[in-house]
Amino acid sequence: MKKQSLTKTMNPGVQFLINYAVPIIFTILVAFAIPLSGLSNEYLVREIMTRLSRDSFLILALLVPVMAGMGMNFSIVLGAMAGQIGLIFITDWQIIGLPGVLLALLISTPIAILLGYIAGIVLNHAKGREMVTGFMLAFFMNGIYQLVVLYGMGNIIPISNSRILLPRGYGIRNAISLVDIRQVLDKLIPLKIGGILIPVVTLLVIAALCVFIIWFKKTKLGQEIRIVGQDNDVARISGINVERTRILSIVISTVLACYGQIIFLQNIGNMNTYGGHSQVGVFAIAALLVGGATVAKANIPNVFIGLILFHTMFVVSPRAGRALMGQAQLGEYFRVFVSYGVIAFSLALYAWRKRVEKENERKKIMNYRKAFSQSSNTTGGNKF
Amino acid sequence: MKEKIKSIIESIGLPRIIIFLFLVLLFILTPFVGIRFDTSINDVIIRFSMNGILVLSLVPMVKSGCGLNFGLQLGIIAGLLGAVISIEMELTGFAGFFTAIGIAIFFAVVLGFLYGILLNKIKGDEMVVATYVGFSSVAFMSIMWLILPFKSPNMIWAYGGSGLRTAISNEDYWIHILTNFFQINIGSHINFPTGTILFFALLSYLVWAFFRTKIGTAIATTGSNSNYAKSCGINVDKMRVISVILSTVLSAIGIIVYQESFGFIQLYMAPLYMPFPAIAALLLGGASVGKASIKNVIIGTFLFQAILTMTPSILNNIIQSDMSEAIRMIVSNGMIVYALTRVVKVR
Amino acid sequence: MRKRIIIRTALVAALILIGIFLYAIGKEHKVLIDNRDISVGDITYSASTTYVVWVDNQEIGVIKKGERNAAIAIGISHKIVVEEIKSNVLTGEKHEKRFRLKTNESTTINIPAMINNANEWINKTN
Amino acid sequence: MESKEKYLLKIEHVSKYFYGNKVLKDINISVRPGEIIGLVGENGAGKSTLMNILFGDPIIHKTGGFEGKIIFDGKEVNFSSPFDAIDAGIGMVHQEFNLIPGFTATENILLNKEPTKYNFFSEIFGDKLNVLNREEMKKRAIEAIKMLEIKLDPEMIVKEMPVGYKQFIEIAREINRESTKLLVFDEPTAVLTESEADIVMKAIKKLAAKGVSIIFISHRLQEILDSCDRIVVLRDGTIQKELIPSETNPTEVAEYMIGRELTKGIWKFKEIRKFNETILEVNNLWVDMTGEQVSGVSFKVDKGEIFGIGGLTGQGKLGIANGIMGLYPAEGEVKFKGKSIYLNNPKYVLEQGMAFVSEDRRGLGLLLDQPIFWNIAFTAMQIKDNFTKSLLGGLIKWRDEKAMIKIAREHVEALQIKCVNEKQLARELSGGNQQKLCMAKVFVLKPELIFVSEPTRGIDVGAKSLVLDTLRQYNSKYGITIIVASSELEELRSICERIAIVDEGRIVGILPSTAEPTEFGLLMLGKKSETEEVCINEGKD
Repeated sequence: MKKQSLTKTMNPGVQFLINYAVPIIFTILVAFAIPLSGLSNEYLVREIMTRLSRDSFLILALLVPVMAGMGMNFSIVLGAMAGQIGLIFITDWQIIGLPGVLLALLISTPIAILLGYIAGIVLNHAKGREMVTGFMLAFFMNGIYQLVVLYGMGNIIPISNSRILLPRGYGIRNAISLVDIRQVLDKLIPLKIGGILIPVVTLLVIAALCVFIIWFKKTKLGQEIRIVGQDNDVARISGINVERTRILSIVISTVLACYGQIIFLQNIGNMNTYGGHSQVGVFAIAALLVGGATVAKANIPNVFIGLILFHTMFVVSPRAGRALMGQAQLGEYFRVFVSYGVIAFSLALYAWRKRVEKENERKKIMNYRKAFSQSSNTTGGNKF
Repeated sequence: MKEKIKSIIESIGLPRIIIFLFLVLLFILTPFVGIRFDTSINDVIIRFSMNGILVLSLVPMVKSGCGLNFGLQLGIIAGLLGAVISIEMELTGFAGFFTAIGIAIFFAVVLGFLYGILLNKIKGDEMVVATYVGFSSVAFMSIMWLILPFKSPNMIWAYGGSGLRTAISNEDYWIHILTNFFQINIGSHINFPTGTILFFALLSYLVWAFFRTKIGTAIATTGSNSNYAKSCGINVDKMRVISVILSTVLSAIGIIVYQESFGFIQLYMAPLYMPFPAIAALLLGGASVGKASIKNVIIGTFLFQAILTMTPSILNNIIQSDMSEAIRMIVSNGMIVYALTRVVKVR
Repeated sequence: MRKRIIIRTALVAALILIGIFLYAIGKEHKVLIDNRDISVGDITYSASTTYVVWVDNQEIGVIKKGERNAAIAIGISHKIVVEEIKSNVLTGEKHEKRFRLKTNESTTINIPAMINNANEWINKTN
Repeated sequence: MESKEKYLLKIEHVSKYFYGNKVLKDINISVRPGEIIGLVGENGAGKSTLMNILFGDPIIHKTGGFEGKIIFDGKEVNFSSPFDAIDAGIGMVHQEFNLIPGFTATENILLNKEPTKYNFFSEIFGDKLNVLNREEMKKRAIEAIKMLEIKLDPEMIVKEMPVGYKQFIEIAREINRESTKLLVFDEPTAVLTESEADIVMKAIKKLAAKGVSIIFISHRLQEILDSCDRIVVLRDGTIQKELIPSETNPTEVAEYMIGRELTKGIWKFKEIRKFNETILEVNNLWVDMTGEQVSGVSFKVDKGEIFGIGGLTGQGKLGIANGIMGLYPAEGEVKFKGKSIYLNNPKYVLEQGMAFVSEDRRGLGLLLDQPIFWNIAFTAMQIKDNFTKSLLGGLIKWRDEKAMIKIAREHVEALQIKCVNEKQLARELSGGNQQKLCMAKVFVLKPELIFVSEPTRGIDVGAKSLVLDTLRQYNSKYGITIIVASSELEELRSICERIAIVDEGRIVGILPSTAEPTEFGLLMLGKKSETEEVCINEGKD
């Protein structure tokens, strides 16, 4: 009882601190780490600009499933796989430059749709534990991906380019050079401000995606996804096909992640065939959570705040680690720790708050009922 | 008839049947590809003895309704601390081994207690939070391995600098202390690790016995129907914490036994993905998110390790390429996905 | 509804066409450039000097007598320009040829034949 | 003469079987346009089945359809899903809110009926990619709100509204469609305060005045009498009577609802016992149990008494026991044997000597996948340390299965639980035997007071009387005080000394079980007993 009254009288300041605990901690962390790292502002800005153009698409891909109440979509890894398969094909065919990137987007779309559909069905069977299931599904599909790419390609799936095939004649090499499409999007319209390259077209594409997401929320489907996200039962009673809507939201997310991965890799310029995608989910989700999003609520500002904070930390922590402890390795571990830790912390905080809020809501209604009963007692109380 | 077959398949679970048939196929193929059957069996037994306790450690948490312990790494960390401290103390033989276990239990109780409290605060989301608590604690410990002031020359980098090595040999301390205990050699290819198996049997018996006590009974009831348990006056939260501590302690012991057999203490990111094969083995043995028994542990560990051992050698011989990594991923993670989509909400 | 089916079919068709189009315009072709003697029937065009070569306005480099160089050309239609160098000085004497390549073709171009407008200046292979 | 009149809805000779039981028998109801029909009946009288038939609920078709005809708007209809019924112009306002709390009033009123604006993407991806037409939505919401003649900001977030307004949104949602001709209200005022209920009732009358026909289901008799044109009373699947409010009175309605046969009385004790020691005193108890809220009840129970708690489903009679036993959050003062009891602590309450046979037998009462002896002995093992062997000086408490089986055998015999042996799984027993098992579990604890909720729900007739006999027997033999909560008044009257009737979370009256059934009926229908005070005083003596 006493504990409950404590939570009830929580003042707005404390409430704010709890709501934004993750971004606040991160801001402080970054504020300390930047001077420690001794990196120049210009360097930092350039790095952040690169990462902004590289990663924001992937993070934006997470928004729709959150809207649908399915939490953080750990299975965006599937989208990344689709994107990589597209890139493998264009590399094999030796399609280069902007047409190559566009063609990769085009071929990987149906693959992403298919994978998203499968993920949607699986997640529908695991209502209430979408996140852990999506996470395991990504691992599982990673095995399938390996089977297809490492054993199927060049065997069953025709791949002939010896530059990407393993010497044994089938299977794709561990690393593929994407030098022919490297930064074609970023440098399509060259613009430099103060020595920093601005990837104009990539940023435009990202802006277009933001506009799309805002627009999408206003469509009928967007509204249905929001309804499903708020309450499955009410949605069902009002005639919405809940399962289908949930699958659609995962499909959209997977396709966006697929594009995101292609944009990411064209910026990097080479591809780690078997490892490139596996961490995509973790980093995107960690960044989004750092931006103040929760499992149930995420918006575009969260994406960009999170991206900037998270990646600043990423850039500075090895240097800060070396300055602090004399070991760069420490910084490396630190950023792994932070990536995982921020997810653990945010998810736990949210789950805990959900319980507390439910309890508070219950108390509120109880008090309301009590208050009403008192007032009706004092005014006579008799109904008839 | 068709219905009956369908219901049998449903009750055993399609993936289990597929995996089992796959395994049978592997065994049938063994003689044809020129692999000695007895060496394969020996490998399976050795691996079984290495991993059995880690799989066993999952049981208490499943039984109490906390679900699959995706945060197994916490116990592993306790075990690593025990092993490393015991080596730092220069203890060898059984003394070293049991000191390691003793220290590990101490850390496991502390970590398990905190972990249990956390899991109580987030009921319903245990598995996803546990996964990332496990991951982040491994990363955190990696930092610790770098900065903790260990001195033993067997453990720190030879060329100076601080921090522990990524893999520390326990050869001079307590390697194979259980494995070689009353080891039985059948022919030249089967070396039965009597001590390890006995130790596993002992712990299994203790877990079984625990669930025959009053408190164990209460924990099992909490898991099968927490509302019922509450109505019987059981402190559900407390029972869950106890089960989490028990799981953590067992996994701490489990990793030390693993190292004893393996010969190396692997630090840093090595424990990162350790929960998944253990969980997959348990599920393969017939457990589900809400139900597990010692029988599941034994069958599951055996089947899972059999696949892990047989696949690479046999497939290598047949198709001249090592697909075992992909198959391992598909089998273990597929099993987990299957179990997660089968969850019937425990009341 | 009918309208919708038409629009959707058209869209799918358009996407496939765009795909083919992208394939065509993005496909890279290997272009080998020879500055060697070539005999066509009775006539022999002999390489006598050094050239600077551009393919699709991209400088490939200097090819001395008897040497071969390789270039990557993207897309379908291409242009090759060679300029004579004599005693390390660009003479300003340029020769230009256009050629088209199908998706899977690569090609060898012989400069002496090209300068002399012989039909055999280009040799396409799959 | 009637045939000349124009009816919107005619239900003709409708009957329905559920697994061989006839739950509706030859129902005839006709509704004119703009008419308000009140539907009254106890739980299980057939109200919801009738509405399910009208709405074409899939469960009706799955269980073999129904007999008879339904004519709506001049055409015979047999809807295959509620959505068809809605399309035809029948709407339903539910008791619980099907609203999205985080959405605005407008969004909720037009939930999944949002008007959209065309855009080209819909040609590719389907109509769902049309953008919502916010202005049109707002316009339609305002229209619907206007029709109810209430003041409501269409842009307000539902979460921030008073409860009563949420009900308006439910109603507005149903009437925003042009086609709505008939609206069914299922207990629309159940969760509302009186002033809020008044506004809802006014709105309903206005709708009727505009030509919408209304079927109004409520247990608040006064509301029905005040606003309906006709009242249909259902009991046991048949229409008892159609009444005109101006020509009837509450007593008559209650009589038809409860039935006259009960008047004969079925009191089975030889005499009304007198007690002189209070064992349980409850003051201003509040329990937060979903669907069974208790809002400040006070009562006293004497040692050795059998005390009944009756009332319609969902009014809170089950919440009292669940609250005291600590299964749902409770507040208030409970004194047991003169000593104040901590609430919200099941273990403590059990240790004090109270025990509970839950209404949720399969969920809370039993471990279905465990054997009988386990079920019987488990609670006692945990609470009283029975059936354990101490090893290592009490450090380890080993489960003593022999002792468990022994005690189980005793109780299986005493309660005549039909089973193969004590090791049979609880799941395999019949409903009646499961109930006995629940009781055995409680008796093993040797409690001084037991709560029994819905002791005969879902068990067959023969087993019913056995269960009740057992209760009575333990009461007289061991002097255990028993508090029974049941929806079946007849059952309560057969074993209890006194019966409290709960309505909307409060005790509206405590009557001796010898009182006239109509009096109980009136209490259930929200009419406060005039003899209430007297009764409570009687109890105190």
